[in-house]
Amino acid sequence: MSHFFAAISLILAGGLLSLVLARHHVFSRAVSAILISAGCVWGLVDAVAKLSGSVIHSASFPYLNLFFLAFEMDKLSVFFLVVIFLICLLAAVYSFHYMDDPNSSVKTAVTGFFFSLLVVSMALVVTADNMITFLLAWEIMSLSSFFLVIYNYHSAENRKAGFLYFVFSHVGAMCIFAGFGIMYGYTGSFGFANMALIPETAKIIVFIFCFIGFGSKAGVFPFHVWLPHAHPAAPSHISAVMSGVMIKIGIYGILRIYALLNFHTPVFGNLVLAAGVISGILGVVYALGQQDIKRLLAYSSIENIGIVLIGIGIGMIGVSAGNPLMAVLGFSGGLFHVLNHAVFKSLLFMGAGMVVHKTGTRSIDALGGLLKSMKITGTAFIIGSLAICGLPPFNGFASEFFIFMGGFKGIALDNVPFVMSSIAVISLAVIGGLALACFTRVIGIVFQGEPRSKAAENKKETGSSMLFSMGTLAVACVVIGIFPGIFFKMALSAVSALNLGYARIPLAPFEHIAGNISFAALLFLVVVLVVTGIRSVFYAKKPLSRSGTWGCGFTQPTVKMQYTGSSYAFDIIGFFRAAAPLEEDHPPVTGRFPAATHYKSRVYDIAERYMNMVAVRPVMYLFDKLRWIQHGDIHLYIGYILLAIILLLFFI
Amino acid sequence: MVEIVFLTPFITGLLAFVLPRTMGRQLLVVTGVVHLILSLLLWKNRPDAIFAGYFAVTPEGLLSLLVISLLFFLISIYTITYLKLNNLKAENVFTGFMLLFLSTMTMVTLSDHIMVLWIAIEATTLASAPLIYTHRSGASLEATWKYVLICSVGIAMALLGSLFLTLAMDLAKVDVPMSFSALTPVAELLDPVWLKAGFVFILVGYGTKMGLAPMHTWLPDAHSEAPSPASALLSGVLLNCAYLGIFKTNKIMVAAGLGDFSGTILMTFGLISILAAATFILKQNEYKRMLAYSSIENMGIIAFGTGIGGIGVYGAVICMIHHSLIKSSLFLSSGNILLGYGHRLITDTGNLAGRMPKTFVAFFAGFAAISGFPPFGIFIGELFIIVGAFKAGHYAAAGIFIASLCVIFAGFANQVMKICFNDAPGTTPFAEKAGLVWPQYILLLTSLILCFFIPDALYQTIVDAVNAIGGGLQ
Amino acid sequence: MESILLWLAAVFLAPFFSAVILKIKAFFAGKKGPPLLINYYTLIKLFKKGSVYSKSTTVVFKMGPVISCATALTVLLFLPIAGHAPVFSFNGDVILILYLMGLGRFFTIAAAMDTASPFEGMGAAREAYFPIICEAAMFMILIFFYRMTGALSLSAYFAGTGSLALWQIAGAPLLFIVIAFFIILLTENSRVPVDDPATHLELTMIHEVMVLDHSGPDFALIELGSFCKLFFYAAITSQLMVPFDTGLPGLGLVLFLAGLLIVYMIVGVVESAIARYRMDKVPQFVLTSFALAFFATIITLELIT
Amino acid sequence: MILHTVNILSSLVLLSVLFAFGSSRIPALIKVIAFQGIVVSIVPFFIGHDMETGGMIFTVATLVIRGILIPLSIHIAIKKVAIQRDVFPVIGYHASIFCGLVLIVAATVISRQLNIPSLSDSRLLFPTAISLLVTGMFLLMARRNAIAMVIGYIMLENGIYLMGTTFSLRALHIVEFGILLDVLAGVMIMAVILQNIKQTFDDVDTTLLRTLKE
Repeated sequence: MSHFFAAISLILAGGLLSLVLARHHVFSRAVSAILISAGCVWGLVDAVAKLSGSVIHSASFPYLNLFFLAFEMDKLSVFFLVVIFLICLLAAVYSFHYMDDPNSSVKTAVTGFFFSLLVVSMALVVTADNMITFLLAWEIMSLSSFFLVIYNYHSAENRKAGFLYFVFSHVGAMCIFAGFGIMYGYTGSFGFANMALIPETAKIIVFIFCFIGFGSKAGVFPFHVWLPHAHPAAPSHISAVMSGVMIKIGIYGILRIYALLNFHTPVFGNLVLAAGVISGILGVVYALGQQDIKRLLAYSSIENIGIVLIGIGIGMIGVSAGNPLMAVLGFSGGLFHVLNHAVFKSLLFMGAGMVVHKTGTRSIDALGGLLKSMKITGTAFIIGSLAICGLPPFNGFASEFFIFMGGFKGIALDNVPFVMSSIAVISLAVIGGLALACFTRVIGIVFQGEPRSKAAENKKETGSSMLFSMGTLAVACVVIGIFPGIFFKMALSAVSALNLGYARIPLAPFEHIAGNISFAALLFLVVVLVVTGIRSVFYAKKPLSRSGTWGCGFTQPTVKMQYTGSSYAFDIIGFFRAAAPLEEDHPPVTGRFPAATHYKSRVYDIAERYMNMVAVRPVMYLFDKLRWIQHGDIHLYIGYILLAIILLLFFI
Repeated sequence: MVEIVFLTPFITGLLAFVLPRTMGRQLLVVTGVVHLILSLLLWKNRPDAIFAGYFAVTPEGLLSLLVISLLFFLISIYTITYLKLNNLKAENVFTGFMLLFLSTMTMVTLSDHIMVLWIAIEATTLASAPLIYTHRSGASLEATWKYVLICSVGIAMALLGSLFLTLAMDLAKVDVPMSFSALTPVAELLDPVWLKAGFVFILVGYGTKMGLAPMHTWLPDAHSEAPSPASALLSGVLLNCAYLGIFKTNKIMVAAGLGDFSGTILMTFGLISILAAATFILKQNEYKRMLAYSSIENMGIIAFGTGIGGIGVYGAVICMIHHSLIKSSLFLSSGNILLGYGHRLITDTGNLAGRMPKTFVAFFAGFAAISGFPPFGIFIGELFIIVGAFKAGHYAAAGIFIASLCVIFAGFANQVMKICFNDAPGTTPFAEKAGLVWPQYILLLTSLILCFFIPDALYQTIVDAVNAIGGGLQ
Repeated sequence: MESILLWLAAVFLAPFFSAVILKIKAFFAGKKGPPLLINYYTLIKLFKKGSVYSKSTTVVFKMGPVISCATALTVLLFLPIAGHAPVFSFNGDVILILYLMGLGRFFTIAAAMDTASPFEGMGAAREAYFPIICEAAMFMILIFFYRMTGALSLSAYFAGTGSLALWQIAGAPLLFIVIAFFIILLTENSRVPVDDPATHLELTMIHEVMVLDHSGPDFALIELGSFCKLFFYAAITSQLMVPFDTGLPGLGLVLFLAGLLIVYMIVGVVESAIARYRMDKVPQFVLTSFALAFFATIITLELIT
Repeated sequence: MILHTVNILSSLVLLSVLFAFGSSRIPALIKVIAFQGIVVSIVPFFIGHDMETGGMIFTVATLVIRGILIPLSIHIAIKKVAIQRDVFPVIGYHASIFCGLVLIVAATVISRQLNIPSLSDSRLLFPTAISLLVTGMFLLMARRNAIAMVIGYIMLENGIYLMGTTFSLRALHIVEFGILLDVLAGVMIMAVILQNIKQTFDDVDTTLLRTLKE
């Protein structure tokens, strides 16, 4: 594993140097970006190499005299390492031109440092091989990402975001502590080794605790409340990493625990699948309701985590129902979607970052027509949107296709598995449709039509490094979409590390499916080419004139008349009003010469509301009631002492 | 030659009263250095006491002694700058009592005789009372009054408890010197009923001093009113000294086979303290009080861990060491905040990150450390305590423990983020002198290093201390 | 080879069948109505013309027609016509087909949003909304078919004796499926009662309003695409309605065409009989198809297990 | 057993306890604690502790400190600050006296329960110690006057000392002396605080000392 450690130490060095050189703005940015990306490349190459190899690498260092910091790189870890290093590499490159505010050079340097720390800690989490190591890396990951969220602490909402994130990550960590504690209680050692030996009821409790803990990091509904606040608050390349990679570490945790417990009860599968379905649908519905482009993307991350969980849930159900093909399809589909989502979500966040960076606003309804002035960004963003809607021939479709195949395998079963997998299939379809609505909305409002405000008018896209990262990711979306085979193999090899008890997974059927996908994609491209050809034939030397849009008889159209994002989403939100209450505020127009009026609407997240009502308020109330005990009167203070003694004397 | 370690600061303390005002500052540092060297020597070659039977070198005592002298040394460095910046009327009284305080605490760590321990602990109360009253304000007077009275009454209970121990010896016709080291081997001979009674009284008595709820009531007042270096000492080491008394008594209990009894009581008090801390941290609007309550929380954690036994005790000791390091650094930073903003209320502060970056780093790092984030040691301690609780099968207790830790973290984080990031009311620049930040940095650095690497000698000492009460890692 | 011929035939006949609908409507309105070849005339006319593009539009606007037409053509490639094996087919092609149609929709919507016209935006919003429920229903039907056949390709359902086999296994629930599928047909192809292609008030349109700004060959491509799409759904419906697999190919083809004509006629009848629903009633209408498919599946559970 | 000196002394102390419950004036209370101090420090003479020189010296020292120095320091404190001499009872005097009676009975009963050797001939001693103790607690909790509270603390200490003398036969005088010094220092510090309280708040009513809370 020496390569691995060399890589992460290189990354860490980049972070530290950026702190040391904080005073020289450009220099420190350059150094940190170069070192970090170099480290990422190294790690990526190493990981890819290990992916093909069969030997499991491990290392361990003595820690606190009689414990060990143990690391192990099995296929699952390596798969996630590939994702981590790939995305972080591009994010680091992107950051060079993105963090170009010379007035906040120190803050930039600090961001660089914590970014490198985040990358390293994530890499360590996925390679950790005992509880101490895992929790150590996990907590450092939470802490460093917190500092990245709080980057721009001058705005109150970012502070709130940071606070929420801090609390949620700590509570989540505590749940994991509890889960591990129970395991320790049975095994009596911090090692992951003999975790499969604990009794089954304990296994279920442990899994539930860990699922809550990891789920709160992954943004599973209803533990996602922090996510839509925190991800927009961070700088965009950080949002890309957090949404693209960090939340996947939660998925990794769930998979790892599942593999370690090695207990194939249907409970796990149904639990995970249900969570996935809920997060998937509600995530995209809320995304549809957002005004802030980065919040929208954050919610859509929740949706995609839902899809991943649906895949994994199908896999677990497949295992418990003894249907290997279904199991492998589900797991590998989920893992494949982890990779794909990492690619297109970070692409989208980077695109959004460019938009925000240039226009200075995150409100969708203030933008418009950016595709004309930001060609590359717009194109990349459109490709990303197509991918995230799971449309062929892009990578999102590939992974969803595998999950569908797994789901349909489950439909051949009976009773609960049948019901669950039908739900999975239907909800996948619905999610797809909603995602389409959501992202046509983003594209249509932000990049097309006419600018809705001064902010959006002819803003040029600059920053070669930013464009490079986006371009690379966009190309990746297409390539993976057309040739999913090799990339899917990575996911498949990761599945082999889940010790599902299948001797070795045959490649043939999956290669066949992948082949079908690429065949269909190519076929479609051919047809498109043909049609384009026909079109160009018909347009050969024809007069093409340009004029205003047909206003349907209205002669003075203005940009204000364009359809807004809110109205675009209105009907669909209305359909889900039970889960996504929509609050409107518009004073009615009165009189013959009505005064100026306005319309405000916002969609509420029920989880957020209920968290307040169910968790926060009661606790506050309880502790408020308790506060009288410290009322400043010394007589009663002495009374407490006496009381304590008297009470204790009863137990003698 | 054990006694010299606490006699030195005693003499210099008396000296400080007669020396001119500002001489005391240098005296503090000098004594700190000497004390550090002496205790390191003590640690290296464990000598016998002249008054054997009264004093002895025990592993748990050594641990707290090392912590004390390291802390005192760093705090004394801080104090120089602190005293330069705000001139106290009776400065040499302050320095003098600081030194006496040091000597009494050292005496606690070295005393072996039950009654001597009591004397030493009571003496710490008396030596620290004037420190709390340094500012001569009505509030500080009230704090001092409560501190002295409540602690004296509490510690009187401890005296009663010690008497019960002697009674337990009488009834069992055990005739050994009344020292912990002599009693522990013959513990199972002692009369169990009076032994339990003694433990209960001693727990409540020293628990008052340690700040276990519901006897903690004096603690927030005293810590918030005392000048920051004094608060740092109070919270960093005084509480440990009181804990030492309970620890030693618990040793006897365990040896007498009453470990479950004492363990249960300790766990209960620990949980109550944590809950009490949660209650008041949640809406606390005074940062020094908030830190004080967090001390109560940590004392609760330590008591809880001690009660669990097994790996929990190891965790408790680790928590004790790191809590001392971190909490004292936090109190010193809070002193800087007070200097910078001139207000005790959190609502009057803000934007610490922008206005006092150096202090911000120390303060926030301290906060992260105290709430159990790596790479600081409390993380390991809490982890061991939690897993220990589950291992011992106290599921409900562990649940409450974890839940209340979450609540406390929420409240603490809320307040700290207000201090650090909220928009500041004013923008008076504040020059952070090196002397005001480096002690904190060193303290935190120590905690950070100890989180990853514990020297074998120190580790051995910890293990000796832990094994004495059936603790340990297997 | 012959399947390719059939495919070409389908592409070329699609406009004709759409004209049937117009005829029927005219008949019910007591008019003579346009000639049956009207659609060919329009297409040719459009292909001859040049185009006017809105200043607000970008390349996406030009891609819209191409992609939507291409998707329709690709989809037809997977469709077994008159019981013959389709040109291409693999396990899971149904999912591909549904998502290809999604792709087409994506670009139609994008092209509409590209024009910055409020009306087209309105249409786009509806176009994004209703198909969500359709897809749910489609997948419900798919689940049904999968329960029946254990395969995920149209050819498995409709090629050769496939559809007949379906009837033999589960006759009664299949009736539900036919109705459900017909409802989806109406919605997906924006026919009455979901949308009225013949209305003249942009506010009430869905599909027509989205293509307002297209002209010339672009518009022709769109039209062709929609004809093919309608043909696709109609073909499947007719397969379900006329599943008989006679040995001799000629007869089979005839039956198929007959079924096709019937479907188009029914569409025409529906258009003349029912008025367009209010927009907020449409979801319920579509949900009924989902419910039907759902019930069908539940019943089959009884039949099979 | 009958007319044993110790029992006489103890009963006297019990009387003083009752008096302490009832009295409303600080000086009276001071006299009470002075008396109790003297008594508790001479008790060892009569319960057969071996009286070698060390013991003698120690007893005398105790007598001086408990009987004279401690009350004196409080007395001086009051003189210095000329406090109006009321104890501000939280619980009324009659109720207090009743409490006292109940308490003494309870103490006697309890000490019957616990069989403690070396109390064979002086039955009253243990109850006395307990009641002293609890009276101290009572004063601490039921009197708002700061001085009364300090007096309560002293009474508590006396009680503990008495209890100690009753059953710790191997009293290491040096240790006991240390304890004594601690108590003395404590009381002196309290006296100083009392003066400061008087100067700062111009009163010793502890209801003024309730600003620090939560």
